[in-house]
Amino acid sequence: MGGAGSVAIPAQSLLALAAILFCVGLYGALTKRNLIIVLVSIELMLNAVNINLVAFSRLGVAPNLNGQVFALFTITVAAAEIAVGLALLLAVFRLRKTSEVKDLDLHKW
Amino acid sequence: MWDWQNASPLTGLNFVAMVVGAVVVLAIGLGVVTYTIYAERKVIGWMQGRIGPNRVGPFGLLQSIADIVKLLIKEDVVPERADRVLFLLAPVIAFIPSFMVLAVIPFSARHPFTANLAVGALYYIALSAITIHGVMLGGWASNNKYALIGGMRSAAQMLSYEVPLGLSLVGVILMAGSLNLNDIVEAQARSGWWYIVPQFLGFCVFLVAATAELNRTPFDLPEAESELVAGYHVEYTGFRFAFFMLTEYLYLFAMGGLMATLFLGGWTGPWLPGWLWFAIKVFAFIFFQFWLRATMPRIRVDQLMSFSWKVLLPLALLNLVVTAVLKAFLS
Amino acid sequence: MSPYWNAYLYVVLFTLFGLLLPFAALWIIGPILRPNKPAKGKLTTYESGLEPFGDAHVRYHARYYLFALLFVVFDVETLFLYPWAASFHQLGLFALAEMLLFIVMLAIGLIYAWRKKVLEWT
Amino acid sequence: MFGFLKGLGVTLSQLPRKKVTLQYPDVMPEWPERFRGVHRFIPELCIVCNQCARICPTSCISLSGTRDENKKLRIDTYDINFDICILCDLCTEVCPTESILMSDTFELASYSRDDLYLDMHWLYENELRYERAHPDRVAPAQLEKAGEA
Amino acid sequence: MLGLAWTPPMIAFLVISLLILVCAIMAISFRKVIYMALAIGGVFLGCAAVYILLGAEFVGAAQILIYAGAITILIMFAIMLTNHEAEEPPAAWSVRNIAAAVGCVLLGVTLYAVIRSQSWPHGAAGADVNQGQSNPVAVGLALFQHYTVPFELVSLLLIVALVGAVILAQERKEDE
Amino acid sequence: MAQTEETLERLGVPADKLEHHRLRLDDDPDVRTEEMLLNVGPQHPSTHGVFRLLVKIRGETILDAEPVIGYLHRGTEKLAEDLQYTQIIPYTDRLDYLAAMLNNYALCHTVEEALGLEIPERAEYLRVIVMELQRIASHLLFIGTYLLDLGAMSPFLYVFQERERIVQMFNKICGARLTYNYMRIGGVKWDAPPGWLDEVRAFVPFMKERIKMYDDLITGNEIFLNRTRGIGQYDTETALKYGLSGINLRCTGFAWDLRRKKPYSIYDRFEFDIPVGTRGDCFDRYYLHLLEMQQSLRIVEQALDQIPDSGPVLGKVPKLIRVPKGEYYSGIEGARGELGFYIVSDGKDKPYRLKIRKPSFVNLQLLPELLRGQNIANLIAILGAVDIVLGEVDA
Repeated sequence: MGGAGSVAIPAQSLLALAAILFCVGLYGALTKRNLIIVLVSIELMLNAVNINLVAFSRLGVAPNLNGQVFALFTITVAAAEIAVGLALLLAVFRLRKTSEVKDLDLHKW
Repeated sequence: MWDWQNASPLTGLNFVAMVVGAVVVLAIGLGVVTYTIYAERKVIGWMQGRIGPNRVGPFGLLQSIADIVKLLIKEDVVPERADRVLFLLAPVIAFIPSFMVLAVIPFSARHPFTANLAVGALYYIALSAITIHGVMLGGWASNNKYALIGGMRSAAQMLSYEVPLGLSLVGVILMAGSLNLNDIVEAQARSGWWYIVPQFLGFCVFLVAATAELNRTPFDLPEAESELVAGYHVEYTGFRFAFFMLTEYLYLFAMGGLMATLFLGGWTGPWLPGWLWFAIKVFAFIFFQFWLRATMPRIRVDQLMSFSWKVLLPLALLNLVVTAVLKAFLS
Repeated sequence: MSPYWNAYLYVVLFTLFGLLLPFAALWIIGPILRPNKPAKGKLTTYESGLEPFGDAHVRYHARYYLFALLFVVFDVETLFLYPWAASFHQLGLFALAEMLLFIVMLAIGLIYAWRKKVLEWT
Repeated sequence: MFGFLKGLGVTLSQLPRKKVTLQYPDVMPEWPERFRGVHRFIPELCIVCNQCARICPTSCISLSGTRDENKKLRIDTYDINFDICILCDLCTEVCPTESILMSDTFELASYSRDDLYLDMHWLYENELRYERAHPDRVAPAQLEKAGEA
Repeated sequence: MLGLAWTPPMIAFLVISLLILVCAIMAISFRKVIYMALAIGGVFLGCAAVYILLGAEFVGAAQILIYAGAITILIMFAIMLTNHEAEEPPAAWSVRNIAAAVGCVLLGVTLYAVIRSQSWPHGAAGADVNQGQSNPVAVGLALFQHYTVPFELVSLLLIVALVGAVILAQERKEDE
Repeated sequence: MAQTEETLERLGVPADKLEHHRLRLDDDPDVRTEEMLLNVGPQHPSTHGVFRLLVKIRGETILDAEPVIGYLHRGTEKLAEDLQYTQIIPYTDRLDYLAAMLNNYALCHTVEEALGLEIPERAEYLRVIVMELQRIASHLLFIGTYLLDLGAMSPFLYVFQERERIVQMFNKICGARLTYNYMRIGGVKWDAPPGWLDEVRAFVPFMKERIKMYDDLITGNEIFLNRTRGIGQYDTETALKYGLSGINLRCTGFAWDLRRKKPYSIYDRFEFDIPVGTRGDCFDRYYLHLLEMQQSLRIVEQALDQIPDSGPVLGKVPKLIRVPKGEYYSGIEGARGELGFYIVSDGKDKPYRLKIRKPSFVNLQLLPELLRGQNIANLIAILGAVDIVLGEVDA
């Protein structure tokens, strides 16, 4: 019951997965026009980071739980981030009737 | 070969046992749902001076099966204005977690039917939240006003009651010192009392939150037929509708199992075999739900929401704090 | 291989069956058994017996979002409470104080939401 | 505070009570003597006075008769359109010879409106059926007259 | 593939990675925003599976609870409260988009090169990160013994997020 | 502003809709939630028949409501102009089909008043007994359907048990279960069959027990209280302004009961109270139904004690009833309020014009006012408590 024992997954594969996920997220965050999707893309990047954290907690030089605890904190921060981000979006949508990034790039509303 | 839980490495026979276990749980789940619906109609009928289903088979025992067959051969209508993909997918999204949660319910002492997860209780809470997506998307994809309001309300309600439900478990976890449902049962057996006694407040919160989470009377707002006609599944026909129903009743079974495990000592009990004790406890929960349904009017949506946040959540927190303080100072 | 894997393999089996059942019933067996006779009337949306008018996809009140928001916040709280409760017997009084502080903070959040009438439906 | 517990007690106490369901097609309901079902008609008694057709609020009765050799009116046709009959019982109330009466037939559903157009023969058949079913309810006067005819 | 050991965990990992990547690509290539939200749910679930595969049960369950449950719901509510039918326009080959794509591909290639060039530790065989406890208990111990301050900061963060989001999202009474 | 239009265009909002959108934006630049028109009915489980309520909502607040009626219109008033007075009686059965005896009586009573007929004693008592039983049956059904609207299904099935007994008694006395056609001008059609009065006498204690059961089951239930207390409240002034009557008026505390205030038939011989509410909310309306059933039982008991053992049940009435030229109105306390028939006669055997004061129709007029500004969740609770019968509203 005490955990998975040794894991036969090479760290490279995990890191590669995380890297690809991160790049996909980054592309989305840079190009998408809907604010919700931009936020979602950022979540993708955060998840990529989390994969690395958990991977190193298991596959690091000295395996310990720090990585998992950090992943937990990341999840928490992500939850707070998206909650406020979407609340901002709602507030903006109310004023501007749009959820597109392009329409929100004015300094003065 | 049946004891695959501690088999290491896993042999082919163990794996077969595992598959058999899963199939058996699936069959039990479907059977329980079929006869829960039958029992519901019978019990509520009796409470209302009626005799309930009695035409198909002896005592109407085949009624639910006839209904399933009927639903299976019904035309599958997808409304023109609906979002086709989501409309088709929503019942599946709702159904899968309802079946998956059964994996961690300990049905009896030694058997190949339970995954011994260290995060058992959290697994249940986490997965049951996914069903909300199915309900919400089903309502949204129908592109129907009643369905959309029903779906949104349903989601808001399930979200609101998920929190007290999750918090009411914390008291039990505190006492048992584990998230593993098997450990919780054993801890109850060791301590000599069912947790319903020391955790009575938590039990009450759990019972109310579970009823709301299951969308059952008096919290059956999402499908309030007198207001929203049928809520989120207004546009669903045939077997797609059946899957929403199946989801609800599977959760009824699973929630009964969870309650029995956490508060009523699971499969433990004198004289009778473990699985029978478990079945009795689950049925007591299910019967209580029927009884409520025969008695209660429906609570109003705003009262429903404030009840969760203003009454249940503080109560759950109070229960948690009291349990923790007592535990800290008594041990 | 360890019991850990066995338990999760079992969960995977449940996932597969959970997928298999609806797909088999809805996409394989279903089309064979059920008739398909679409008609204009059948395909319209239900609207109390009238022709549907207007779009159902209008925006709703933000209170739904606020409930979801509260849910997220308290879900995170629950998440931290679980390992705390499970390991409490090994932690001692300091952990109790930690958690009390944590709960008090969130209770303040709840009271704030209460005062701001987020918990009111109307 | 816990008023709903009383309600729970009420529903539970109803659980073992005797059930009131009537197994309808298997067990037929018991109709009282005055029950107003589909009409029955005794042609021998009819004097073709046309009062039933006149009192009928929905004008669903139509009848015709001819004078026989004794200058007595004899009924030829007697039709009730059950599409519009509201079973108000006014026709039997005005009938001077009790030739049009109500029976206990109440199952009127049919697939076609044509089936709801009941003629004299159907109504007489209904009378015979009613007599067989309720030998005790036939009025002596009626028997007498029927015997004469 | 390239000398990989075809152990069951590895196969599971490959399947899960495939799921994650397909869902991630779908999440940024669908046109309807609500489909994107659904696809991102798939990514979250896949990540949870990876964590569980790595023995981090509790983080996996947390991922399902918070990401797949709460956050996805939040996103869906946000969609339903703004523009239901919001759609992304088909990818236009503007300079900006091309630049972003090239940049991302370059970043990916660089990262991959770095990953390949290093030799990574494989974790001490037989090391038990949970120290004989079950995973949630071990996480609890680590969290409440070593990360007390961050933990309390989490509550602060949550309350700030709550207050901020309530202020932003709440509709003013005069609108009613 | 220009930017918003552009956005709308990009979103594919058609030009005509654009106008609509802009209008709203200009009107109320801060509006957050779109308005929506919601149809409740004609095919909706809670409208008690084919009734359509068009509701304009913003979020979940009802801005306005418009009842659309007439789906069950059968033209009773017009039909009556071509019917003899006796022939109209079966049509009145179909107005408020839950209280057909009272409708029967209201018509007969008006014609009798016009003719100045003497009604035999026994007939009067029989009329009172069936009318009060009918009132109980009707109130029972209100309780059942109202609780069904509120989501409790058992009361609906319980009320049918008592109602069945009443209906069976009616079946025995007049041969029909719903459309009785029992009253005649100048009396009633049938005398009570042997044993019928004993049956009624046995029914009274049974019904008292059941009323207590409803009280236990419903009145104390917190959920029910929360859904009905203070909901759909109005005061006496509003009620009178809208011409409400019956329980809809009495719930505001105004003791107005025609059986007492303008005694007809033999109601002056009985002792009974007029229960009134205090707040004029949905709960009061529900509770008054319960209390009125008790009062009806009291009347039935007294009538059973006083009824003469035998005697004619139909007075001396001319074969062809001709109402003298003139205008006649008389109202009785129906199950839902003042039920009145207004007859204009030109001296022929058919009315020149028949106008029915339908309490449901009048009570319905208050509905939009009650609903405005309410939460949509209260809609059903309010609609149910107004207690309309569509057969009567549409006539």
